[in-house]
Amino acid sequence: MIRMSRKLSVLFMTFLSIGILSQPALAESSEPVGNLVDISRLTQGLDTVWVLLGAFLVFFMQAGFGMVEAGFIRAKNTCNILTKNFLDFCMASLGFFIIGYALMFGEGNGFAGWSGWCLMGLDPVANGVPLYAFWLFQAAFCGAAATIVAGGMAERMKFPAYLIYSFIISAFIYPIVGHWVWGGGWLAKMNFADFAGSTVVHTVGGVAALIGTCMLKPRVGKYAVDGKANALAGHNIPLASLGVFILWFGWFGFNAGSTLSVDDGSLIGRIAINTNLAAAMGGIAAMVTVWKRFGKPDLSMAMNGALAGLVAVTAPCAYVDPWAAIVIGASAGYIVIRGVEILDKLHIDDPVGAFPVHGMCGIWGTICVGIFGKASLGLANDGFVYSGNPMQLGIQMVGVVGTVAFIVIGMGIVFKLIDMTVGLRVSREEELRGLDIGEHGMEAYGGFQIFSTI
Amino acid sequence: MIRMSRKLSVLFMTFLSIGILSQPALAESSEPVGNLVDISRLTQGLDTVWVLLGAFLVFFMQAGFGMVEAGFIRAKNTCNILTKNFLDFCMASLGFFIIGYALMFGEGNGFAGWSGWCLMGLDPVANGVPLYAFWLFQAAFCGAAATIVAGGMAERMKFPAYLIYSFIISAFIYPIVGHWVWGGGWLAKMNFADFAGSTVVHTVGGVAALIGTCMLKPRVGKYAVDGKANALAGHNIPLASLGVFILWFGWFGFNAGSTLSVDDGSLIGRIAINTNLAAAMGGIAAMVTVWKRFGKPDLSMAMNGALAGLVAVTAPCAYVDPWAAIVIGASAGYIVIRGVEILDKLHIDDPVGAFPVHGMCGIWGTICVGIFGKASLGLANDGFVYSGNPMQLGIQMVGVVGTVAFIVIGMGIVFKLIDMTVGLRVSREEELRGLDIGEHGMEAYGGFQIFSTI
Amino acid sequence: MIRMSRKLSVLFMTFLSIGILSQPALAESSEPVGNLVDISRLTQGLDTVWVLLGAFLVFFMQAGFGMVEAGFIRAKNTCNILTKNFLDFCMASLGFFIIGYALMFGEGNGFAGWSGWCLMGLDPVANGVPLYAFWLFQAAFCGAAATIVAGGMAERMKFPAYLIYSFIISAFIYPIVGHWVWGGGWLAKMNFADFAGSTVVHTVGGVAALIGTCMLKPRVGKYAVDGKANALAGHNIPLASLGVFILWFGWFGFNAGSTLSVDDGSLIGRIAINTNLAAAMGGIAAMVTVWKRFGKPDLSMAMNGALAGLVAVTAPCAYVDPWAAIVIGASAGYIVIRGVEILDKLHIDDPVGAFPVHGMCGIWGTICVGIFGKASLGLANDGFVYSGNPMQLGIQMVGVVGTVAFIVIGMGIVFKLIDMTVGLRVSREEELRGLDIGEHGMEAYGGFQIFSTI
Amino acid sequence: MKLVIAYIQPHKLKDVKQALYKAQVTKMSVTNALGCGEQHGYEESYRGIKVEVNLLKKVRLEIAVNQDYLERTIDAIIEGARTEQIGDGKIFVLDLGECVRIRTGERGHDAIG
Amino acid sequence: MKLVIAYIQPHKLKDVKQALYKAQVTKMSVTNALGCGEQHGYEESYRGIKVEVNLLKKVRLEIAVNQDYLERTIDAIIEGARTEQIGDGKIFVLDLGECVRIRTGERGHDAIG
Amino acid sequence: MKLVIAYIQPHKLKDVKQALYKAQVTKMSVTNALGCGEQHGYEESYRGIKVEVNLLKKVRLEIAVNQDYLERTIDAIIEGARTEQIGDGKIFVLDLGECVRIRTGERGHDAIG
Ligand SMILES: Nc1ncnc2c1ncn2[C@@H]1O[C@H](COP(=O)(O)OP(=O)(O)O)[C@@H](O)[C@H]1O
Ligand SMILES: Nc1ncnc2c1ncn2[C@@H]1O[C@H](COP(=O)(O)OP(=O)(O)O)[C@@H](O)[C@H]1O
Ligand SMILES: Nc1ncnc2c1ncn2[C@@H]1O[C@H](COP(=O)(O)OP(=O)(O)O)[C@@H](O)[C@H]1O
Repeated sequence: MIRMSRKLSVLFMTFLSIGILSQPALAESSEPVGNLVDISRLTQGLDTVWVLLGAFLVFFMQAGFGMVEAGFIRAKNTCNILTKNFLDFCMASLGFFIIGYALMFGEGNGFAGWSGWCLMGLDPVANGVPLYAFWLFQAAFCGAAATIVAGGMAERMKFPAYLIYSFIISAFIYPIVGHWVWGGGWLAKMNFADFAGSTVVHTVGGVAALIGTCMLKPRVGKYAVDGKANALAGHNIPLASLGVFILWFGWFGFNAGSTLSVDDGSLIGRIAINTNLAAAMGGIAAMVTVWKRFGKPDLSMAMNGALAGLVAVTAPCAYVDPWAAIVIGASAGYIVIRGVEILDKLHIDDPVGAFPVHGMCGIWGTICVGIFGKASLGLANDGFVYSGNPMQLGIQMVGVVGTVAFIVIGMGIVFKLIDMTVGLRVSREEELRGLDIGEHGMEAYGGFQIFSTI
Repeated sequence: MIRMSRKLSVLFMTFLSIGILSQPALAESSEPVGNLVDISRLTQGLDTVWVLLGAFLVFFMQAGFGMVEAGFIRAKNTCNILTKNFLDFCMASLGFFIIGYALMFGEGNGFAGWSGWCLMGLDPVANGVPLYAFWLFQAAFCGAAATIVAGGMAERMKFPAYLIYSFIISAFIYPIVGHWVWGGGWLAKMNFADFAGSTVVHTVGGVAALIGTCMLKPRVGKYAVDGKANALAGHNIPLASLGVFILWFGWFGFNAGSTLSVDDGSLIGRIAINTNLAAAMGGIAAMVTVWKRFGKPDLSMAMNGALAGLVAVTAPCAYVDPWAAIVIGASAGYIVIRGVEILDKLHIDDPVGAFPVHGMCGIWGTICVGIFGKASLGLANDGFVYSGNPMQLGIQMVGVVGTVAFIVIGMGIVFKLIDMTVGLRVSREEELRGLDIGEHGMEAYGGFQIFSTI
Repeated sequence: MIRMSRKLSVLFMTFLSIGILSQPALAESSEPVGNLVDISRLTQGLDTVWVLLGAFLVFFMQAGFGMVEAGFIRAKNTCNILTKNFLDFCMASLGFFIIGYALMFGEGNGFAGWSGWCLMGLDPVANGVPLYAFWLFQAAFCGAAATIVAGGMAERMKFPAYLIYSFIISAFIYPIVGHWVWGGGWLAKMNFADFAGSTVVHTVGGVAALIGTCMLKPRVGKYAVDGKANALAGHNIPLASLGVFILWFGWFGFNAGSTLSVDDGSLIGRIAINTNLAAAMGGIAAMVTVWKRFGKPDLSMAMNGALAGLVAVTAPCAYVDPWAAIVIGASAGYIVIRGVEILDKLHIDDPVGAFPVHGMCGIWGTICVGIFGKASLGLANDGFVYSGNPMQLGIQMVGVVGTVAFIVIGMGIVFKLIDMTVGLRVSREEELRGLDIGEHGMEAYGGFQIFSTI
Repeated sequence: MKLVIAYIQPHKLKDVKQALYKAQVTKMSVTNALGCGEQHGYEESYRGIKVEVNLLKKVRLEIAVNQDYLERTIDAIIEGARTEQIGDGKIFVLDLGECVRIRTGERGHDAIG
Repeated sequence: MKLVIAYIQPHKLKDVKQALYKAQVTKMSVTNALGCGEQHGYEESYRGIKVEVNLLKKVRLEIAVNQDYLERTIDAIIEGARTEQIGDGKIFVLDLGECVRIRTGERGHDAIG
Repeated sequence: MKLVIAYIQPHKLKDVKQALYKAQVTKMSVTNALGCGEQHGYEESYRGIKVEVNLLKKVRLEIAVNQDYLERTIDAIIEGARTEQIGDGKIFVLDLGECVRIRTGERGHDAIG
């Protein structure tokens, strides 16, 4: 600012000195120039503040993920999951800086970008905000996608394996899908719409978690010989509940920040209300469902419901009206409960419900764009309920199928390779004693008396 | 935005090229118009960012309330209070969307509004910001008022009863008082001033909590047969302390966000410093008081003191000078300690001090407007210390009396009806075993060895 | 900023008044004036929002410090550290309001300011933002410096002694150093650069912690008679991990907010990415180091590493490129591990690593400005790697030496006096039973079964 | 000398302690225990999975007494803990061969009290 | 009457309980314990300091039985807890002088079950 | 065979363990306990209400030994735990009827060590 207005005044002086009385036009015109410049600078400044606020909030979601995942598992594996959650963000920051950003937003083909390694040689302004601010916002997203997997593979995955995985997903896998949708890739070209990442972030993370948890096999003691499922209850529900609030809080930045610009505020206002209504309805619907099906209002499930609603509304948040957000959230709340049940029936052991929440509801949310989206809100085609035309719906389906296929194959190979090299799963003894001691040589709650009977 | 200003500059270039010297007037005039529009859009954009930031922070206070309430009660009822705290916000979002907003801000009479159900048929801009952003900010306030009650009625209130209560207060009770003060109701018309809600949010919540806890009767074992009070100590002070910090953090949004506009920042700056000073002094005063009266600096009381200071400064934060905020905060810190003592003498069992903090200090803060407020800061009349004129003080009293009376009667009836239908209180057996198991069939700290001897 | 553009418009008026030509000019001219004013108000508004956002985030760091310190010590001293952490912020608010601000930013000499007690008689606008907003931002910094010490002296320092200390440091010690660097003092005059406080906040806090912990002597049982160090393990790693995330989150406000203005966003964007990269690299480097040296990836150390990276990048964040931030963060991550080891060798018992993190890395970060800083980014001289000229490096050294000397002497005297009067350390019995019971007569985890064998 | 071990309902500890004080039994040790007996447990459900909980929270008392204090100790425990409902608990009595007060090294009867 | 005290590996509690049920021993008390025996411990390191941990997590069972139930109780515990690896645990048997059911005041054999 | 039960001050556990190792007593079980004895408690106050706490934190040791190890075990505990201040604790000795090593099924003397 200073520099600018100094330039301005200089300019102004000079033009004063060179006798103004002759050509006033110049004088006045110079003014508007000043204003215009001021205004565009101001606008970019405001947008940057908005994007950075979003980035900070999305970063903070990392804490939310950590607390939810830690709270929902057993005390003896708490340090392990927290270390994973903490380091995958560090890894993501590094990987997305060196390689990821270039693959996602660099000049390239429909499959991947191929320029801007380490952000070098890029225009200092991206999408109307400073490149560095834009990067931070995107990097925080990348971290979120990476950490989702930690929950699904919790309580039995080797720490070194996780480190490798987290670098690969944030440097390669996530950015490629991101390029398809947000980097001008093939999905973007066919008008696939995922406003804030139901597909790019959550489906990617959720499906990766599913693949991983399938390859890891269930935790010791999770399913009895007779096939009956045992509950391996979480050890710290208050922590998990705090985590859910942090996630919800951060999600406002996740969705509303994705506008990348404030404009007159009407769009970010719409996104914020949709985000909130979907989360609230997800929580209510999940509680009602679990209450009816299992006789008790289980908090852990109600919280999963709110997250499900948030995940589902992430893609459509900018394209739908509040009533639609309510429907989307409520349906997601129902889906997640059934999803948890189904996984248990299939003996797929997903300790925190990473796939039902992020995978299933990520897909559902992406599809909802095709159902409830409105062209008047910037979508390519009106959604099914408005147009009766399955056009957009079809496009969304393609996007979902493409992404799921890519992740299943890509992450399948990655996990397989890790398993064959460093190995994915800890020994039975270590698992029984807890990964905190085995992997990190420390305990989460020193001095506390804790039964480790299950 | 970028697009916009690009358009602009293009336009500008052209207009420069087509020799301006010919018809300057036209050219220039068109310019300023463009700027004006830009500026008003920018201003609304900035205000929206501010209001949304406030809304996010106020939403996050929900987590603060949850952690404080959970930390101050016994481990065996933790899931229960967290579920209540979690779901009342969901309920509030729903109730305030469908009914509450219409009653609070709709066109109507001095008692209640009566238009805009489900936000339908409303001007997309409210108070200079997008309607949806404004709604979210208000909905978060509504949730806060609802959740205050959970603490006062903790450890013995039935969960279904709480769900019903929370919908009613957020859909009907709170919005009506809100209409009186902020929706152009009778109190607004008589210049009653409650800048950010000492009355609308905290007195409403605190008094409702008092009514509820009186009707519930004390917890089993709280008062011995000989009338001596027993301490049923909180189970997780670190959690409570975190909660207090989250509340303080969120309160900046609660108070400063209530300006709904940024302008040149001087007002929001004033509110922020007042909020902080009152909280700090509340904490210090409470600690000193409890130290002198009971011989030890009790953290739980010092934290209550900070909250008391925040509650008290909520109404006057925009109308007073920093020195007044210090006085208000300190006095509130003293009041809350004595309040807790008095309730115990009266055998009113308020586990977390919901009434002393939100009720007593909410009332005190509302009155302080009439004492320390300044007309030069936008108040209708100078406060007593400046004018020696009890005018504003009287108005504030009227507002307090009206609100308290309405809540006592309204919530009294609501709780009575709930008690007669689903019932307010759990069975003695369930209370002894803990509501977590009774109501939710789960434990907060699976595996931890916890004495439940009291 | 404000001053500048005000000058501009004034100048503009005058030149208008001295009648340019005549008629049309008047008409148009009124427009630009209006806009200019609008724009400058808007700019100040946006800057205020940014500074307040920063202030809120830095305030929230207080919670982060509390959780980290509490999580890394034993359960029996948890309430004590939390009370210290809670009250030192209250004390800081008070002390920095009455005295501190005047010493730091008042008109005065090179050593200290001497005007504006209780903020009285000051220009309502400071550095282009409202004084009150600016104060809150600075007060939050002051609180951070004060609370760092609590961790280093944890588990054995008397509570009353801590209260006195915290008032003194925030009212006198911190503001004086602050004046040197940010208040136009002697260091500022010689172009010493500490953008966001590696020296002013962290070196001050860290060195004070070192002095304090040296004078307090180690905790009972920390070093065996044979000189072997015992591990007194932290009691709640999840809490500490949450605290680290909160600190990281708040640090974005700490560093980026220190611009005090948004301008076109490019500077705050740069600061944000540097902050994030340094933290991430600090975490990775620390984990690798501890893994190699002790065989296990210790989460508590990895988290210390991230904090170390953040501390180190605080001074240079605005003057360096991302690659430098990576180097700075990584080196800090290594330094902190070795620092913890060295202190243990010297039998200096710093329970949470306050000195290695804030002291050592604060100094390192300050020096890095002289190594990696760029004149093109506003630094007085190019850093060593660019210019091969040790000029700036030398200046930074002087600043470090001056500050360390002042703190060692100043705080040495303060602690000595406190020790001679109220006494610094609790009795052996109290320490064994825990300060929660001894100092506060309460327990942090009522009902929980906790071994207090160490 | 006898060693009395009693399992009681947690919320009864207060009453039992008072009853014991009245009977001049002022020394005891308490530990946190889980017990299953006649009292049937309850069902929890976590994330849709039913859990049959039959280990219920109990408190374990251990009291060393001289022969002549045995009966009054038992009576006091019963007085304090009885609600006549399933789950009240049990008392076990063992012979105590020796008792030593660490502080003084005293042994036997004098060491107990 | 006998009082059986057993220390087992925590994760074996489930199996031991089932084995006991099969042997119609349905009443027991469980506490959380730490034990050190032949099983060597493990090393922790906290902030760069090595910690030798030799007190390992165990579960303590206390079961009062009539003479005729003793052997089957011991057998059941062994059946449930044995893995033939160091750390499996120990069983201790004490003479139980008296047993009282608080609820009814019953004593002796009838009170045990 | 004897079963030695000792209540000591928590912070003395380390010393007691060392003393026991010196006496070649390497096997023991430890539980967390609360105790009230001669040592008077302290007062807490929570939200303005005074609380008289007389159940103090203690650590409970349980050690099965053969007759010939009894005295040295007692001496070792005393050596490690004694501070000659009220609250040092107590040692109780019971006759141990039988001892079984779950891993091998060994019984009696051999099973103890
Ligand atoms: N035979 C036993 N061995 C060990 N503990 C027992 C035994 N019987 C009862 N208990 C303890 O006493 C508690 C109460 O026993 P329970 O049979 O439920 O009481 P009641 O017989 O009064 O109904 C149990 O939870 C258990 O902890
Ligand atoms: N002599 C003893 N006194 C008390 N507890 C013992 C004794 N011997 C073993 N224990 C308990 O049994 C547990 C298992 O003992 P250990 O010797 O490791 O098993 P094993 O003999 O099958 O290898 C120990 O951790 C301890 O809790
Ligand atoms: N008669 C008893 N029965 C059970 N436990 C006892 C008995 N006497 C003492 N203890 C245990 O020993 C601990 C220390 O007893 P105390 O009398 O305070 O020690 P001292 O006799 O050395 O002063 C008590 O806290 C309690 O746990």
